[in-house]
Amino acid sequence: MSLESLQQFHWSAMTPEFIILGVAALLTLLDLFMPKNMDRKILGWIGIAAIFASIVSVLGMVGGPVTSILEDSFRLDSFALAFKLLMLAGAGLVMFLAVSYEPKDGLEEYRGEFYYLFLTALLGAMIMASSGDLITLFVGLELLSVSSYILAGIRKYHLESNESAMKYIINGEISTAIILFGMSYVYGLTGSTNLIEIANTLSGIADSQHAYLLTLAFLMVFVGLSFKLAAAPFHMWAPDVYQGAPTPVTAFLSVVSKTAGFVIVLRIILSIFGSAASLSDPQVPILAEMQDYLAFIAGATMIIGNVVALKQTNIKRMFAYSSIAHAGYLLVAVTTLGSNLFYSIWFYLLAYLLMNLGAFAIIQVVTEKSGSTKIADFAGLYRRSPVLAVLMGILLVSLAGFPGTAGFIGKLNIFIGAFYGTPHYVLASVMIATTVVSYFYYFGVMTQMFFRPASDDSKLNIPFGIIVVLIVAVAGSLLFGIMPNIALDFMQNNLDILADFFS
Amino acid sequence: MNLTSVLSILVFSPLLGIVVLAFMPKTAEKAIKAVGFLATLPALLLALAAYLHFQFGKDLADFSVSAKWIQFHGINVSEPYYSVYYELGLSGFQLLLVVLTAIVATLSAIAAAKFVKKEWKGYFMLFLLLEIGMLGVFTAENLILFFIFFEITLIPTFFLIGKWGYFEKEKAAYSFLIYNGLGSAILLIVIMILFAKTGSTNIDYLTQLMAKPDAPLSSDLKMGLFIGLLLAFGVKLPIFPLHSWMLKVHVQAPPSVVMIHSGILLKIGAYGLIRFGMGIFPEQFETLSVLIAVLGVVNLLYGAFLAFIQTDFKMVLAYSSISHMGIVLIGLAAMNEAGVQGAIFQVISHGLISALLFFLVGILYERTDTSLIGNLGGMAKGMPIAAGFLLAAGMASLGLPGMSGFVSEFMSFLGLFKEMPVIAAVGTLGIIMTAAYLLRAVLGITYGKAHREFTGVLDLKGVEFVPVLVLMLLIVVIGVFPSVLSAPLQTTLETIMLGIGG
Amino acid sequence: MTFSGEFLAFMGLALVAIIGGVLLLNLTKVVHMVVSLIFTFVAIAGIYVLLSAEFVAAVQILIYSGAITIIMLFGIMLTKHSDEEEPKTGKWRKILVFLGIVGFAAAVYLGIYDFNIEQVPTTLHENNTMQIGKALYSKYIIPFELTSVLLLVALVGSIILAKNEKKEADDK
Amino acid sequence: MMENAWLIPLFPLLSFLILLLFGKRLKEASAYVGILLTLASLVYSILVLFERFREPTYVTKFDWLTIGDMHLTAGFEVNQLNALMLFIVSLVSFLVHTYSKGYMQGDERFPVFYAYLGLFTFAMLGLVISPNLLQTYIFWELVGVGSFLLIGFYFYKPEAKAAAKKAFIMTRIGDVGLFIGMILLFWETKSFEYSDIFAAVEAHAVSGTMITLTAILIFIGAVGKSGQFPLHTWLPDAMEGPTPVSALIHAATMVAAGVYLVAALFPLFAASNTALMTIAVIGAFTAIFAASIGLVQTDIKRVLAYSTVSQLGYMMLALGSAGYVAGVFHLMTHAFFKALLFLAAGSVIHAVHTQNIEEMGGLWKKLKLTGPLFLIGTLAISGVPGLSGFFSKDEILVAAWEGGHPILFFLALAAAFMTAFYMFRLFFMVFTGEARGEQKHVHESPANMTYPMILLGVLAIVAGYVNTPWFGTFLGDWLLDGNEALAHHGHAEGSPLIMIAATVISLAGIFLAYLMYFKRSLKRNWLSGTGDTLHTILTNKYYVDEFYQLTVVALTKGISYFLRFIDVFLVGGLVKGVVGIIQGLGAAGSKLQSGQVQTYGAVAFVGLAVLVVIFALTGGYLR
Amino acid sequence: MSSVPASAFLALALILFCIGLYGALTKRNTVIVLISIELMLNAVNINLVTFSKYGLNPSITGQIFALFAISVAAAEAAVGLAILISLYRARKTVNIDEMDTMKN
Repeated sequence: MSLESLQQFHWSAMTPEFIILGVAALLTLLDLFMPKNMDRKILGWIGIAAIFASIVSVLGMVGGPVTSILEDSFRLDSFALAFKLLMLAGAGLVMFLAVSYEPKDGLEEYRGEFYYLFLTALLGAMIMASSGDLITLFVGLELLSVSSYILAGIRKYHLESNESAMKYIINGEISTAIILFGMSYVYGLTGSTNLIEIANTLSGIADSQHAYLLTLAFLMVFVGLSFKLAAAPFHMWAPDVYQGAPTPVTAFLSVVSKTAGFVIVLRIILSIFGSAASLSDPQVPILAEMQDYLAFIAGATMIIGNVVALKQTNIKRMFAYSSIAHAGYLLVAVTTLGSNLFYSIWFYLLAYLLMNLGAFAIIQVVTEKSGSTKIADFAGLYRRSPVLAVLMGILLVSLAGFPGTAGFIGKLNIFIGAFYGTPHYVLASVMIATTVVSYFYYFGVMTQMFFRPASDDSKLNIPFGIIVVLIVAVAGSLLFGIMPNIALDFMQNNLDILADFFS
Repeated sequence: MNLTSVLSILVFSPLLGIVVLAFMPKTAEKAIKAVGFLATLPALLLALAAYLHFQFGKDLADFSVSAKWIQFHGINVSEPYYSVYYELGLSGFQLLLVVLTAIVATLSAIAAAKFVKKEWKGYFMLFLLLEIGMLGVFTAENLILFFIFFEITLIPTFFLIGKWGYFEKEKAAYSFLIYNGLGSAILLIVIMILFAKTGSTNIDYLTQLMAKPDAPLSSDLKMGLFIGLLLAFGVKLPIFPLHSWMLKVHVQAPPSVVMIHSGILLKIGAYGLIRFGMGIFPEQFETLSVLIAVLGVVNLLYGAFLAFIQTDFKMVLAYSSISHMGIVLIGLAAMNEAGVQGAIFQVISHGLISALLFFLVGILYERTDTSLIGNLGGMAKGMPIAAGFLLAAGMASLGLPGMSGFVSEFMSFLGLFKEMPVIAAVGTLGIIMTAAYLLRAVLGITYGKAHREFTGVLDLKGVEFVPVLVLMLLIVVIGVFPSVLSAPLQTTLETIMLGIGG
Repeated sequence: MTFSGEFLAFMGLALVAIIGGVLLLNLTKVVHMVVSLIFTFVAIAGIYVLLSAEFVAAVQILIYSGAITIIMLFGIMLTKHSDEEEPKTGKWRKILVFLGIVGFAAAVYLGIYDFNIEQVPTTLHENNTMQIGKALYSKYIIPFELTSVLLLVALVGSIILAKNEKKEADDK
Repeated sequence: MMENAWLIPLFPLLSFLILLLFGKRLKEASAYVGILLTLASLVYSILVLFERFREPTYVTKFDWLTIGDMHLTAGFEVNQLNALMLFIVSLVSFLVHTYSKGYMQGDERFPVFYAYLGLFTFAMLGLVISPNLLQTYIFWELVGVGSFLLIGFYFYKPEAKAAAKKAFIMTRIGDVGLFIGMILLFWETKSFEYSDIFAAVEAHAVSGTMITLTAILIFIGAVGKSGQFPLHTWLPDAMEGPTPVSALIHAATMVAAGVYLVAALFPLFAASNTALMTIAVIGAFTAIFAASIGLVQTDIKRVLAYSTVSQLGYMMLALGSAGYVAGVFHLMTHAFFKALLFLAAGSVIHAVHTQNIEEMGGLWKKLKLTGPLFLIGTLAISGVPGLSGFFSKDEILVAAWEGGHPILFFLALAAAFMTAFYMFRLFFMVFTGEARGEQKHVHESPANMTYPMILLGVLAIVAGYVNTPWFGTFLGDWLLDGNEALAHHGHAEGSPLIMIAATVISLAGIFLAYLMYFKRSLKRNWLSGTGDTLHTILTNKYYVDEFYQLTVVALTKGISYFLRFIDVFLVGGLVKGVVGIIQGLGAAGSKLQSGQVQTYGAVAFVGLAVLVVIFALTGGYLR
Repeated sequence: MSSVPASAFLALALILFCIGLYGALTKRNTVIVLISIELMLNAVNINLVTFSKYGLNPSITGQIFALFAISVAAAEAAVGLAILISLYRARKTVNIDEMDTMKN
């Protein structure tokens, strides 16, 4: 294969990635050559600009044909586009948080790295979104992970930050090993790393031993990936890491890398194990056979997340558990495999992105001010800054899934999927019951904000970046709560995922 | 003329007040109260207009509005399935409830101006939001819309209780939240199953669909769904043993909120049971009617007996609410015109009576800082007019003829005696107990030796007369000319009876 | 199976690798552990050769036996010298993990103990490096480039995390 | 005339409303409002009565409430009974209104009193012209409220409060019986109209058992209102109310409502001998039972109260023994002389400010007018020949005899004897002998109190002559005219023996009282002797109240506390339990979160291992 | 053709994987934990390389995959060590069970 042959590919399909990559490199250099005392925030703004540019280019590709480069080692389909949009939007908002992040100690001289590591992490995520090849997926995953490890520990003189980084990387590497172990069997049974080839090969095989090994591989890959989703059983790192990492990083982990996790889960699970014949009955794909296991995992995730959150006194830990719980809700959609699977997951991730980032924006403001991350720091927020309190209220209500907010519509989608066709009453009931449990801790924060007297009545000053995030988040949560079809129709009309996912 | 926009305006008119309030300074007490009160008026006027519209023999269907709203993609079924419409409408039954809501809301606003001592701005904004929710619940024409409004009532109520209530307000607020949360959760499951199975949540559509023999739901599933509904609305009503939250709320919440809560929010349960339970699942209702009758009698007696030994007047009223909701169940279980109409009457009349009673309790508490029967007594000396109204309200509540309470009680029992005389006979024991506990409480407060020296003006004065007189008037009018209610109900009843096939 | 040289080689290498691993678990001095692991890594490289993956074997020697073990030793030096690993971690967890591993291993072993796909002759050993190079620079160009980014990130990250400006401040 | 009879109740209602709104301003003047308006309804009802003599029954009704295809109506009916009752009620009410002007003089809640009187009169008048059961029930309850309010008029007196509550609840117990009976009857006959019900009964459209059941249920209502055993205890306590109220409500009108109800529904009862028997037995028993208690009471009003109970028993006995006319007749005469007695008693109390007859005595000279009037009343009730009571009581005895219950007949005689005895005991102790309690400036009551008494006195004498064996049974004929349903329950020509027996009995009673309380030639405890257990039992009214306290009330309380236990521990505990479990799970979960990174990894891997093993065991080869 | 069956290699890989895992989850010294994880990755590589020769339609891909895995592992090892050092600076320990300032 010669240079010409390399040139014949539509590299333009990678424009968004190139933009991010280029700017990341640019930032590195700028950071290197800028005078030390100069404010690095400008780099952050450049990064934001880059993300916007990349969003624009992604939107430009919406509705286009499926482009594949180098036998799907890069693959641009509606699925990729849809989720890249989410990741870019999420990363963009996180960048706004990052720009206005002013921790007490530890981050003075690393602003530059702080910004472009976000970009590289985003790059990894985007690659994960649009690749049809195990190797590329793996590398993308690792790029995301390694960047996140460093980001988590970037407040190097802040013990909690270091510790969270340590815990993150150890668990992360173990999960990587497990995933790879599983993948290696997949490769071994198919002799290929290309998802579609794999699928084709597997649909041919009906050897019981292979089916058995594949199922084991499935379990390994899924459990390994559940690390990225922060889902049971690989969820326990989340609270510690969320608590220790700098708030923007926590936000990034809870939104972008969760999204990436679901992207890769869908890619691998659906395309490989959706077609491989299962042990019990060659007609039934492994995925269907594994549904009970998935249901179990999803249920456990929801219960653990919501129930343990009740006991939390630290706001970031509480949101860690809440994000575990939301992963559980999303897993319900994955488990039930309703025909509206992509709609429900995509929309829910969108809603979750908005409400969670908004919440983290407020958390960042409040915790920076108070210097600690106790829920009690929210006491009397309504006195100190009514607007902030009300906005937080709206976001919490959305997280709790009350009507009029995007969170509610997201849940509706999942429920329709769960009840349509073969209904999953138990799983749905667990979901709804745990949702009710979640009222307790979400409204616990409300109680602090509205009912309790303020510990210190000093007013909070809200940086520009936070304002932007809040406006987008709250407006989005309400808009998609009242007019969900703005999003749903966009997907319906432009991104026919089902059609070009398996081709 | 085109009236389709009327309902939307009616439901969302309080929004105007919210917006105005949002831009008002926290401290402008008078102005805030004024706005809060005025913002309830448009809804009231429109509701009354609608009632007249009906009384002049026009068709209520003129009001119904329907517009495409949400389309859930991904389920490969063609239009109009799996889409939710924005549909509001009025039947006679709904009309009455809307009027009731509007009236009580306005009066509660007056009461709030009287009783709320702090942060009027927040209070009235939440209060108006709550009113939107209630009006929406009664006008919504499909289940999801209903559910949305239903939940919208939850959050303001939580805050109204938790912030403006009495000593144990937060506990009350939480138990309110958790119980109603569970109830609405069950409701949501039921709704989503119906939606996923039938592709629509339009109530009338579902009603017709279920009536068909080839309904897409197995009878077991139907039964399951109906029991779900029973639980969901049983929490709201409340049905024993799902009632403990409501006691806390009645005792801890501020009077103006309790007026709304016991006057209207509890009625959502009854409304749901009648409209969805009976409307969509008539056969299941039929099957369980005996159970429901028993539940009703249990509620009736349980509430009555417990009210008989309460020391706090608020608790007496709380338990009496449970007891009176029992009558609603009794009426429904009869499943004949008399019973159902009686149940509906009870819904309306209890709304008025309890609102009146709780307003008076508020007055009493404000004047004397207690609602313990033991600490009161002989109030008829210090506040004769209030005491008189309290007595009258009590009489209305124990079903004195000539007041609304009697008509509903009478019809409910009339209905049940036809179907299950024995159970009904047991139930009549409740009539005696009601008299016993209400007289015990009311006389304990108003009659006997006065425990205190009365200084200054204790009795009703000024604006306080408005709610008292209006409510009393309505109670008597309904009691004397029940046809003001029964007329609008006939069509609703016919449809329900059609569903029951009785 | 026949007692071919290949077989003997495999046995030896596998034995070394496993012994190295076991020693890792049982030795007390950290340095010894790392050293014992070097044997394992080298043995694995040998296994690669048996599997006609010369290039991978070379990389294995370089990176693992070379780079990684060395930086690990550096790590030990930089942190706490001559650290004794006294087993103090929770008994119950060890047991749990052990049981888990046993179960896991058993289950997987069930899948692989008679794993055989009819073998087709391969040409992997014939200028193995060139094949790899071709593949890397054509088909796997994208992950290859990404890896470079990844390494860059790791580099920068390691630097900023490891290097210590406050030292002077601390000394004063 | 009759087509506007609905106006008659409205006058008092009007007075009620006026006084409610403007009472505070009118003060004493509000008396005139009440008096004038009741006078209006009195005049009107007299006119209606006379018109009814000439013209047939007038009925009219309109739809009140529509239930599906059922139309419940409201309206009014003027038949003989109703017309008569209208007259009696409005008359007594008017007189009491007048009387109260003097009696309630100076009470700060004077207007309220008149307002309540108006309310009651309205309800009572409404009750007696109701053409159907439902309407009857409605006014029936309203009457109860009126009585409740008036009993509790002195709200600050704990006894008054207790009495009012008791009256309401005990009557309500009866009312529930009526309620059930009414509804059952409705589903039997598909109507509340008396006419339809009677028609259905005539046509045997209703099964005999159902008739008996409903009849007895409805009779329970009557028992409650008319203070028949076992629901009689509230009536004596009701004497806590102002005396005019006792005269109006608890002597003349409301307590008679029970009798009226039975009379109005007589065709229904007549269709079931069991029902009739029950009524007769209850009536007779109540008559003797109450009379025996009356023998020993020392509170002037309570004596009268028990005599009322016993007289009502008489009326029930009459109706029960198919003596329709006798019942109604006695209802009328009793209304007059008992009202008279109460008003006189009121005037006595007004004079001496005590109700205890032990502290009275020798008032004959001081109360020149009240004394004789009281004597008239006493003679009348004792059945001394020539006065109204004599004729009506004779009718009843005849009916009891003819009705074929000899035991009941003799019970009635015994009751008559006791009545004569305790009434004269009362008379002698109050008016003869010398003053026992201190009696300062005792004076006769003002005119507006005496005139009503005089009028009633006259009626107490002459009212009997509308229906006598000697001068024609005008009332009876009129009542029965056109009511073939009742025709064969007309009054019977009793043998003169009964009349003589009655006379002798009552004279005997009077003579005994004369010996014991006037001549004192006979020890007061000659009968009970020294160990006067009988006396204690009687003074304690057979311990009925105590019995109720120990059984019914205690039971209710018990159930309540038991239910509270359930409410707190079971219902509440359930919730607490669930919440506790969830909280516990949370605690456990966060305990596991020990900060040990390897634990996290371990959990994850063990989770994987478990899944894998489960699969291997279930889905794998090992099957 | 080969006298050594594929399953033998796979078994070896499995054993090493388990040893690594056990070390990673039980050793106290963080360095050892990191290095144990490297061992796990090595085991994976053995699998990959084995399959690239004995797997279904064998190809070079397995070796490529292994190479990527190795390089990634190297990167992670470096980062891990860096984090360890910065953590050591603050905590003055390399014992992993003493890193529990955040819990519950």
